[in-house]
Amino acid sequence: MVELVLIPLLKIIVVLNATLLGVTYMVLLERKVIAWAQSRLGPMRVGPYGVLQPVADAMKLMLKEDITPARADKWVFTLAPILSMVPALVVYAVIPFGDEVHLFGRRISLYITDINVGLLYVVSVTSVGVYGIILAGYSSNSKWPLLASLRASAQLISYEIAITLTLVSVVLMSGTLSMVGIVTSQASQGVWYAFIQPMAFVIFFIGGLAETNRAPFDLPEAEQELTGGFHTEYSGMRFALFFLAEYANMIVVSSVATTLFLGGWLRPFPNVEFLSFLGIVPGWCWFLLKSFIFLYLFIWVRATLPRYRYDQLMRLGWKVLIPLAIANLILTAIVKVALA
Amino acid sequence: MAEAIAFYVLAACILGFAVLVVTAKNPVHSVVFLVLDFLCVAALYVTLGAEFVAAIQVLVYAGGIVVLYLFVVMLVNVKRPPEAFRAGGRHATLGLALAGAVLVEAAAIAVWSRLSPAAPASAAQTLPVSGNTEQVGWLLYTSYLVPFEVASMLLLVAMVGAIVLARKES
Amino acid sequence: MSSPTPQYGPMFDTDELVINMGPQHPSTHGVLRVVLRLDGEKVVDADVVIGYLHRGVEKLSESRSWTQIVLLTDRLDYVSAATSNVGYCETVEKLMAIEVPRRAKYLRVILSELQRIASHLLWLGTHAMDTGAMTVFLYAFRERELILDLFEEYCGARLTYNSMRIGGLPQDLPPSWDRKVLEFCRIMEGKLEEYETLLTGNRIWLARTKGVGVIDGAEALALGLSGPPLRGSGVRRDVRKDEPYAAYDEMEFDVPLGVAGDTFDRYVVRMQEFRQSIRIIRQAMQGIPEGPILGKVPRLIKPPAGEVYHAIESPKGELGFFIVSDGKSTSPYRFRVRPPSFCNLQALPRLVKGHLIADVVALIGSLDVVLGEVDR
Amino acid sequence: MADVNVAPPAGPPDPPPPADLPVPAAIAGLQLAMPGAVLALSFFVGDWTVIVDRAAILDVARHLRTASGAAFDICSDVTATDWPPRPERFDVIYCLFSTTHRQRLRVKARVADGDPIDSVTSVWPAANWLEREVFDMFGIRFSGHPDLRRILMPDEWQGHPQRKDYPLEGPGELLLENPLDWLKLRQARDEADIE
Repeated sequence: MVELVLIPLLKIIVVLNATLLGVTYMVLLERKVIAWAQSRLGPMRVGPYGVLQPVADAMKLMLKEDITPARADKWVFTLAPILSMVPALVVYAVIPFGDEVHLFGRRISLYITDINVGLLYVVSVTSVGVYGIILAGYSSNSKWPLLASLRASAQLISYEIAITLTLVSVVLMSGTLSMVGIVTSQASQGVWYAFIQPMAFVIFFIGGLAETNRAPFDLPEAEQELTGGFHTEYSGMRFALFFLAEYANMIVVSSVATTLFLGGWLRPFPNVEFLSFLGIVPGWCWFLLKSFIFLYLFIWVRATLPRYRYDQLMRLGWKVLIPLAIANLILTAIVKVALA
Repeated sequence: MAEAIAFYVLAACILGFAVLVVTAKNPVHSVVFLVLDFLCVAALYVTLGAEFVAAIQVLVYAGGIVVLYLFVVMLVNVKRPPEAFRAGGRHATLGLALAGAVLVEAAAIAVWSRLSPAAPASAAQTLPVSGNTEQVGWLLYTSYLVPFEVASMLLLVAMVGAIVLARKES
Repeated sequence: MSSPTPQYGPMFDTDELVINMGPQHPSTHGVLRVVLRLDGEKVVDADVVIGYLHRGVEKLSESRSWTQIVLLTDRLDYVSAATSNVGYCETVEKLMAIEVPRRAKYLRVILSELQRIASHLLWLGTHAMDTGAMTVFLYAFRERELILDLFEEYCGARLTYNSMRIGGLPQDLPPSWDRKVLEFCRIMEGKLEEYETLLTGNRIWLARTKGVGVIDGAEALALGLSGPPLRGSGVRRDVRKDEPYAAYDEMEFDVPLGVAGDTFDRYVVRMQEFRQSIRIIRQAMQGIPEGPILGKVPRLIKPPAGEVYHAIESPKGELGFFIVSDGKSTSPYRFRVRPPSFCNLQALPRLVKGHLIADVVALIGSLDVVLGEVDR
Repeated sequence: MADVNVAPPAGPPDPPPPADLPVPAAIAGLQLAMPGAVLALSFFVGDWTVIVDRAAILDVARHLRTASGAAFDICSDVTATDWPPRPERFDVIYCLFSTTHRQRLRVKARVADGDPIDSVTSVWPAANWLEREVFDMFGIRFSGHPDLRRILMPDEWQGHPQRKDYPLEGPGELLLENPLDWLKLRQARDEADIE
């Protein structure tokens, strides 16, 4: 009973809470990092150096009036933020944060579950997240959100193709769809896939920016063009759900990229003997560190780059990333067959 | 026992959502119910041990095709007159006829599988690979290669056709 | 390919979407309202609706004394108050034939050029922000702050300076102000490199600005563009060169010109103008003569009857004042501002046609309008 | 503050140019090409002004735009002044600039209240909004203007604020006696439009 119910339940609780905490502090981190990039200080008022800012933000959002526009489709309007948030959280079920730890005399694996189609699960669950945005845009009964949701659906579907194609090249290397399996195969092959699949890695990163609506692909919520985009009409906790979903998705993309390309919980250069002293740092620390680097990149890019235009974004997706991803896939297949 | 409960609950959900898809007055609501329907179908696949098919079902249908449905429904702004919801008419007859045909087909399959019950299971067991994904892949690229290729050609032709139709005269 | 293509009817009824951009919109720089007719994201037609900030400055001036109007000109182009002050005071001086001391002329040049840099910094920041580059915005404001500090030290105000008097200036430079200005010029040159690193060579920036809102020189002239938007189309027109005022005839500077007349060229022209302004400030600082800062001005300002038009080159373009005096009262009979923002904004519907929504905000930014001046 | 005891002026002085001052080629060319159109010349603090016949304004504009000696390609400003005692109470003023000759010229035409004047938008598209503003502020109609609407004041505004007989404080109670009623009226009308 403990093995079957209690431990998974505990894991779910821990992961969900850690995620939500991580998401709120991700917001603070972004504000801080961007502020430093722009020679500002960022939030400084709530707590020392503003570390309690997320608490204040959460309180504010919860206490704010929750407004539903008069002619909105109320039913869908309420559903949309939930549809946006749930997939972002459900994905964490298959993310391997680490290998196994011994705790209270038990061997506990640092992932909620390891299913044999783990990667497909990630892709398919995140693909449902687009409904939140589309339905939010539609149900607000407002023109700017509608435009944003049209942009979003086209953008997310387009970049999903490129991302999925890069994932297939990784699967070709690992021979398994299981997230844990992909990490262990990187360990057994002695190399992170970022080094033997650099093209896929870059495409995945660019696609990841687009999938999470981050700059320079933040068109669905381009404040300067669409007055905030699909969540223009949302306020209070419902807006907060969209906001959290975006950051949760960023963490998902970072975690998946870490797992697939940066060896998950493995230490750097897992097959180099004289670096084995790095092994004293637990695996989950490496995982968090690598994900953090990714998240930092997300923020850095946002602070630096202007925004693409809609047609340029689609052109980049369809005429550059997808052909490159296909070429990379074919090349990977040929090399794999030739070596076998 | 648990499997049976899961099956009946999911089947009820599937049928319920299917009914809501056709009865919802707002086309966008219909599409939302369709998504939920597809998610339930995916869950049904999981209970059958076909995780790969379930994931593909969600990825392709719920995450891809229905998004496009929604896109179209939102764009063309269908406002059906109230008469459209009344029973009768040519469409209702056609619908009933199609439903009857599907029913007959399902019955035929049921009867046929009763007559030779072990055939499909043994096919899977004789495959040289194990694992859900591998088996699907193996079957697609060996026994069902020709239908698979024909289907992909058909999709390609449909795609080209759609582009030709949608392209504006320049 | 010669066979006639069959005519298909429309497969779906497509509607144009009419959407209101503004008057409350993050990228309309105030209270501009643009009614866009969209085909998808493409702009079919645009109608600019203005007047939300109309305060009747022209009517108001008819019941204010000549000296009080300097205050009102502060509130026209409120990010570039000093140039508006210069324009108004010079117009009245022309009307009254007042000789302005050379030192005052030099100071006017210095203040105008500092103001030009401040205004262009605001343009750069908001223009980049509109296209999503938020860091440039804060960098530009950081440097603008230095100029505001300089102005604060000079006249006590940071936005609405009231920094000119008819016949000269209200006060001489504060001690060591000139050193601070030169220090600012040195800092600014380095920062310009920083902005250009972030934008000029950036692929996304190029993609967003090149070929967007192209307008050739002849059409730009016909549409009444002036200032950097006109020079971006390659027309050599700068009031400072064509009809020199203050001490500009003694300054040596170039008029940067664009070639293609697109958003990128307008951007390049303004970036070059930063450098030219610094050049002018350095020359003026070096050559500034000693002497009085206020000419011989009667205690009661009461110009002779007549009409006068005088234009200066404000950061936005040709800022003209048309003033009619009846020679009897102590306030103008008619006070008319030729607002460059207003005339430049007129080209917006022409520029955005056929472009996407994202280009509309880029183009509003590229025209650099200030609604206080458009609506007056 | 305006001195209320002084009688309103009946018009601008328009001082004629001194006899020894040579007339610029552009103006001389205009006088030669269209002898009847130019009513008077004026020179004041270095600015040349041509006062032309209202009916001929479009031809004058076309000439000034195209003639090689004039080539006024920039229409800086179109504005007006109001001289209520005069029968032709408005002056419509065009401020022109030539980029080829680097010279300025003002053209003035007198218009009576209610009389239209030809729009010069066909010659200088820049005049479009400027003429709209003159219409908005003075109520001068420009015939042939493509889009003669109010521009700065609200569409439903009554009166023309820049006229001298328009009070500085606005029409006051006339329009805004009860702003809420007025808003409700407008809202009801807008909703009727949507239906």
